[in-house]
Amino acid sequence: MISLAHYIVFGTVLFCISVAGIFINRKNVIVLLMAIELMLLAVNTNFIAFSRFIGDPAGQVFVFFIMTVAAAESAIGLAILTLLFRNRRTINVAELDDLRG
Amino acid sequence: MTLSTGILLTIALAPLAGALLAGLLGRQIGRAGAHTVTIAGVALSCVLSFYVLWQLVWGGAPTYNANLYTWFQIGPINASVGFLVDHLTALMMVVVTFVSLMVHVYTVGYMADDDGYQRFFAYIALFTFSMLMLVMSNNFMQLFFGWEAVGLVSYLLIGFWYKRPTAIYANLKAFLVNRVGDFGFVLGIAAVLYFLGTLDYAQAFAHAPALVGKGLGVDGHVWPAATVICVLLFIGAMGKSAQVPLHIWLPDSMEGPTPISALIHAATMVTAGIFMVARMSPLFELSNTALSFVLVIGATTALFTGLIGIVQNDIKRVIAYSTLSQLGYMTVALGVSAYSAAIFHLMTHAFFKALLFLGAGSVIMAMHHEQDMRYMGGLRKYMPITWLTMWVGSLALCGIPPFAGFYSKDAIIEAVADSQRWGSGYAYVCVLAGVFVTATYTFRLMYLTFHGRERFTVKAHHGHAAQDGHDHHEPGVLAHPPHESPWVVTLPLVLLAIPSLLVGALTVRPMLFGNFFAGAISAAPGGVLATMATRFHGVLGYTLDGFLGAPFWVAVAGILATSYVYLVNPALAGRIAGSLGWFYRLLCNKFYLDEVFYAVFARGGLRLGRAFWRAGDEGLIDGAVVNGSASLVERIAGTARALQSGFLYHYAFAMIIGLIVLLAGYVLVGHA
Amino acid sequence: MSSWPLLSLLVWLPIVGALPVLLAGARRPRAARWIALLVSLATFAVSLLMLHGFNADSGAMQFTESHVWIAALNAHYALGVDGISVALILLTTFTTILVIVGAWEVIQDKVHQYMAAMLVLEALMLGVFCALDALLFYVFFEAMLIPMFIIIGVWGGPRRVYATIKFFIYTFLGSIFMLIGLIYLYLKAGTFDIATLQALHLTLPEQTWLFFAFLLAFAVKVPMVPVHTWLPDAHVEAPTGGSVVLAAVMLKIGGYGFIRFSLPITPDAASHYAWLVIALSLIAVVYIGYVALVQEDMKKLVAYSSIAHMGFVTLGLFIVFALLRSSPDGVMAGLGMQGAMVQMISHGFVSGAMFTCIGVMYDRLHTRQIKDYGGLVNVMPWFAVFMVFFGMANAGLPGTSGFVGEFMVILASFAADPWIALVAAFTLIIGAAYTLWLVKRVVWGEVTRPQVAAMKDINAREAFVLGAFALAVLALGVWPEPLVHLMNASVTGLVQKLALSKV
Amino acid sequence: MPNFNDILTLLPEAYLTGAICVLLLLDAFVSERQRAAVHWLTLLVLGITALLVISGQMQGTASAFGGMYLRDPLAEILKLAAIAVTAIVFLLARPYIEDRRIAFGEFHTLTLFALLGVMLLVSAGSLIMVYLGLELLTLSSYALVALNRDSPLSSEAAIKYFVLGALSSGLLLYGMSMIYGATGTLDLNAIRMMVPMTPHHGLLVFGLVFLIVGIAFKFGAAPFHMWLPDVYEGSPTAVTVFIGSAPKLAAVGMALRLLDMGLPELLRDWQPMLAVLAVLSLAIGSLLAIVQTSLKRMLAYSTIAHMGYLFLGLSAGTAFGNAVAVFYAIAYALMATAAFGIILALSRAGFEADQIDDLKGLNQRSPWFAGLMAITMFSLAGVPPLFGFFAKLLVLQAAINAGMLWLALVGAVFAIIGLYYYLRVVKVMYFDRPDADRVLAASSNLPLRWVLSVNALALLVLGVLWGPLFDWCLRAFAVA
Repeated sequence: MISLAHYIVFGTVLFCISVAGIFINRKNVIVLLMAIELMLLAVNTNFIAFSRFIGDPAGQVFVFFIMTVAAAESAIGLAILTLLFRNRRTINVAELDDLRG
Repeated sequence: MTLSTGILLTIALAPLAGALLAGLLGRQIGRAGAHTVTIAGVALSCVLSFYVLWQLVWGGAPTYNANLYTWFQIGPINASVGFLVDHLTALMMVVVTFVSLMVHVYTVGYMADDDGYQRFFAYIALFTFSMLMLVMSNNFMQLFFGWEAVGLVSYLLIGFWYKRPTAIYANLKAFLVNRVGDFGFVLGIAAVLYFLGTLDYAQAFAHAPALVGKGLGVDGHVWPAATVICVLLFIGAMGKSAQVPLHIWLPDSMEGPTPISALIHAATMVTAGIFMVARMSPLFELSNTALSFVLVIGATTALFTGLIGIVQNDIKRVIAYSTLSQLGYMTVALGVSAYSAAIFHLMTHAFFKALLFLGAGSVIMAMHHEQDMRYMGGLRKYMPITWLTMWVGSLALCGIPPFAGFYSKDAIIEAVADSQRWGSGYAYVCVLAGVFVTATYTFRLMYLTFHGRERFTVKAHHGHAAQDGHDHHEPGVLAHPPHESPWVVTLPLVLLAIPSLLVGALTVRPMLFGNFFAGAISAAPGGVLATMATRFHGVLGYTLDGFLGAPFWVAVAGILATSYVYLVNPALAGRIAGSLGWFYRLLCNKFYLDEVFYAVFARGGLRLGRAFWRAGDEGLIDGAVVNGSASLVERIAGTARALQSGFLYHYAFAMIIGLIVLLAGYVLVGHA
Repeated sequence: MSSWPLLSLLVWLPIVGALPVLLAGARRPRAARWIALLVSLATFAVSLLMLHGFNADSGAMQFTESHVWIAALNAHYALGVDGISVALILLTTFTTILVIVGAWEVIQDKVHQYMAAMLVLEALMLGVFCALDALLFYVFFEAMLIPMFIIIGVWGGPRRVYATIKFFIYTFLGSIFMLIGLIYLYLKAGTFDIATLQALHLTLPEQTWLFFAFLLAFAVKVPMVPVHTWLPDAHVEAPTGGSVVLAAVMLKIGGYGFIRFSLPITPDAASHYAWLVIALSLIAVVYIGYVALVQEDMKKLVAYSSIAHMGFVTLGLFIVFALLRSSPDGVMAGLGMQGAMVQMISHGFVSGAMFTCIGVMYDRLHTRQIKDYGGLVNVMPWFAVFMVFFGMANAGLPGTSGFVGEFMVILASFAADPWIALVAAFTLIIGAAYTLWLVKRVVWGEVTRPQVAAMKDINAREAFVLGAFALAVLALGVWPEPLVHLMNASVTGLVQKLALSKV
Repeated sequence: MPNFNDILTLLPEAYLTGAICVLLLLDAFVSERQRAAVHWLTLLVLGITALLVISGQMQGTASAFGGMYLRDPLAEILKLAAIAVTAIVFLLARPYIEDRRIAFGEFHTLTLFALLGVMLLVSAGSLIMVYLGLELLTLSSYALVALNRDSPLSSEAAIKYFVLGALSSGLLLYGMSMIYGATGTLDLNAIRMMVPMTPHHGLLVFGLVFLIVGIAFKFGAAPFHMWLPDVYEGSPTAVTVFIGSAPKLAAVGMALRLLDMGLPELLRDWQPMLAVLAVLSLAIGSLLAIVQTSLKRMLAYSTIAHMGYLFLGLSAGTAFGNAVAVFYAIAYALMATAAFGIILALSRAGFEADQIDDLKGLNQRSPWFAGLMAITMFSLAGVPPLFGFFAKLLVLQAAINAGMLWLALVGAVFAIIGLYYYLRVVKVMYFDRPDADRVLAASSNLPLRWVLSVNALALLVLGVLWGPLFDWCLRAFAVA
């Protein structure tokens, strides 16, 4: 029998992986987008688990919203990405430091 | 009959009016206008002063004491401007206005070819006003007013020839040294207010007995109030009346035109200190300590400044040092509570010293502003009036009976002899030796100036017109032979010679042994003068006794010695100087006081100031704290800036760190 | 008591008047000058009107107005004056006229902005002296920095930027902590009304930190050692008019602040730490005196002498407590405080005049170095008369206003402790030394440099300005009673307040 | 079940949504020349929305959709302020947008969408609404930042903003999930009820930390501020004006909804966190602003410092403190629009007046704008009698009132440091001579000049008459 704790731990692990992905990765912006998706997944897991164990559907409704927004988010993200590539011919995170100081 | 405020006001304000006219409208009214208005003003107040004196002495008018207007009033503390006119005041008024008038007249001739003619008359008239305010004051505040006002005028007059570096150095020095005295004087006034609760003479003197028992606890032991007050006040007197060690300004003040030396630095201003102490006699009587202090200072001044006078070659400086010495005598008199004697000597001295200075001025004019006696000699046949009058002055100065100086000076010496006060022994030696010294430098001056062979040559072709200034020509060479001065110069000499001759004999009885100063001056019963009065049997007897007294013979000794050196065997002087070289040098360098003071206070002060400025203001406060902290902030900012690296992962990392820190904080601190 | 808002008129007239001056624009400098002059004259007239209507026998606030300003904070637009403020207000309006006349041809660049800034500055300073509400006071107190900042920065000398920013930050530093103190008081009292705050009971610890918060603010303004270093820089760089206002009025606001806030609100802490302020004041007299002695820049010298003279103000204010202990009748205390006040007014005239003199010289030779001058009396006799006169006033010569305050303070401080009086009286020597040495080097002597020989004597305008100052100095010096009487009731009232402890 | 009343309650937002769609269509069809029409139409829409907000509030406080949407005075204030700011932005931005050929319609519609997000966020009654409002706002902001298609800097700023924003909303969501887990509800009021009785207090505070991070990011409070300077500098100034002003209002709303409405019971937990963030923001903002040469970047750091002050009010956790926070946000928004507005007014095609040195000698060139900028700078510095001073006064008071004297003192110290860089701008404008090569000319666009003048002078006028505004804020929290 899988308890709530398992889900939470699972969610937490996912979350940590995604966070790590965001600031350890120094190469590619795409990976950042993926990490963000992963983070939202972690959150969703939490919500579903909680709502299931509390027995309150609102949490799952929230998840739908989150997924929708995530879709829009990645759409915009990719758009910005293409823009970036068009302007700078690179999507290497390590080269994005014209704005600093 | 009583004194009218109107008259007193006129006496004070007439010179002021003259001064303002001559000063502000000088260009409009011209030279003649300037001297007319000022002389008119001073003459008016002189006449009225005599009238006031007459009213008081013979008219039996009561003492006048009233406030004119309130200067400030805070609770019971009142500071006003007002007049206190009693015999003492009236006497001073007469002396001041008379000498001042003489000097005014004399100036017409002396300054005839000076550009600052109007300015000069404005100054001396202003001085007369200030001096009158000083002596007529009825409270300490106004006393200080006059005190500083005469100081200001003296500053302006010493620096009258403002192009001379020496002159503007001398006037600064004079003002600052006087300020040292005023420093004590102000504290003295503060002490008076603190202990007696008033600034008004009458009230202060009325409360004076209350001082006994009061005191000022200063780190451990308690100073009697009276002593504190009197010593502080006397420090003021030391500045103004040029007592050792604050005397150094007076000789330099000779940079001013000679009439000033006569009026301010001989007859009137420098005696303000003496007058003040006499005025404060009710207070000084309460403190033997203070009086001993006065006594010792005076005695020292009397002897040692006189010694310096012997070696001076500048005719004016000799007289200046003799003034210092005489002021010392007056101070000694004060110190033995013979206030009347001091005032008496003040008066006689005013006449004969003014006479000497004006005579010297006349000589200087004749010598084309050559002041060095080594280039004079044998002038008596060129300028007989000056010569005769100056002899009168000199004999008076030496205290030869029956000249005026004799009565006053002899009284002082006798008083010192009788006095039992601590320090009177030392004082007696000093004043007696002083007599010898006085005779020496006086006769030396007379001989060098008027007698012996002429030590100057006359070169007529020497371009007189070319000499713009007065003192640029080579020493001892005159454009044309010396001649007697015009009447405006000689008249004052004569008019001053008369009192120098007679005033002593005429007034010795009332002033010294009579009750002329009753009410004005209070000496403790059983004072020296009282005992002397018992011995007094008429002026004639007193005069004849003088010939038997020690002072006379000391003076004669001095005279004989000097006469031998300068008339019979002139070479001797140099040999004497050589034989006691170190002492001679000591005298020539005025005991090195000037050098010491200059090094310590002037240069030391500057060095201190620079140290404070560089180290304190610029170094510590501005450098370290103010700009230091600013640059520190800049540096921190510079380093913090590096954190904003521009790299996404650093930003993200920072956020995570922040998150973790908050979490950790929550875990560690817990939710209270 | 006039029914119509005289004080509001006084405060707002210059601000409103500044608008047409600004609108005159850079094109029409003459218009700007004349309008500014008229406005300042009108303001002066209003202040005279106030003086006329003022009842000097009462220490109470007069001409009071009060309107709710911020209901939420219970802050009021409350104005009123007592004898002390009246004196300072007159000083302000009087000086402003002379400053505007003094700048007449001197300021050529952006005349309209200069004149407008001066008028606004005047208004704000008047506001400070009128405000009865702490918040209102603070607003005026701080806002004043802006026009001064601009005046120094735009029309100042070569290092003006450093000087003006230093000035602004220094002062701001002081006042921000005062603001916190005021907020604290507000939270305790529920109002910003100064009278209420003065009546408020505070424990000694509270008073102590409040006292230091205020001390910082006002000590910077006065300025007291060791937070004085902004003043010399500000003065040296400021245009003449700026220096005059700064020295004549702005510094007084520090002393005024002590009188309105530090002393009455935190009397116990003040008496507890009076020794500190007194010590700093004496340091100011001696230490700063020596520093002034060695200055080579005339303005710096006079600036330092200002610090030394303001030392007498703080001394006179804080000697009060010792005097109240020694003689509870408060007579001596009154004398000391009066001395401080008279010293403030007098210093306003004297320093203003000194800076004007320096300005006159600067306009001709464009240098403030003492060594560049010498023998001015030969070429500028009338100027020399004024210079010597004001020099004597600065040295505290009796007969000039400079003497009165110092005399009173010395008299009072002797009663507190002869040693204090001893050190304070040292100013007689050192003050005369640096002032007259300056006079000696600048005025007396032979003309050495050809540039100096070419200098013209003062013109009518300058003569007017200097003459006005001279009259004020002389009048105050010969007959201070009117001024003393004007402030007496208020001062006595304050002293009585200080006599009773709050804790 | 949602009924018609709910729709009515939602009317302003509903209307705005509809209007935006219409404007989108219009923009697709109108020609270049009719742009102006769209512009003014947009302003009209804003006006109507504002009226709807007011009229709605007149019917009193209400909630819709089962408490998910709230209509209360707080929401009203923030919405009206946001609308006003947006209007100002449109008027200021127009010449800039046109000069640079930035997609005109998109700018307007995206901004309106962002505004819509703000409005939803500030009247959110449930975590879902908070999230949706926030995302609507941020997503459109990302797009806005990238609006200048050909600028490498814009796109870099956009990607940074996007990634970090996504990260922060992820953190926020994670926190929400924890709250949800602890209380079992998404409704804020319900959460407040549940907090005392929940057994999982630890979980609750754990989530709280994440919420705080999300809030702090939105404010741009250190150390979650990193995105802010880059985005301010990188994005087109027209967009910077908006991002610099309206979202701060939204952030205040969000913070108040989550903390004050949802978790007041945890005050003792979040107060110290906010205090710490406040100090950090003050320090980093003030210090780094000193060393900036770019005006936009300097203003960005000054924003961070100001958010620190805002936190002073927020962390008080009292009704007064909240009112002060709102007041401060409004004040700051006004000052920001004025400050960036000057840059807009001085920029021309091919020249961005975004360096501090670009303002050299502005007083010679155009004294009027120099005066406006001076007013704005002194106001930002908090010098009386300007608006900014009273805002600072109030936050300090709130902090002291909440017994955090030390925090007030810190605030005071950094006010002094802050003063320095504002003075530097004034110094450049007034004391420096203009450079020959850089010819400054203020824009001739009349609406811009007028709006800017009114905006800056408002800082002066409100400095004297800010009482009513503050009373309004106080009433939103049912005090006074």
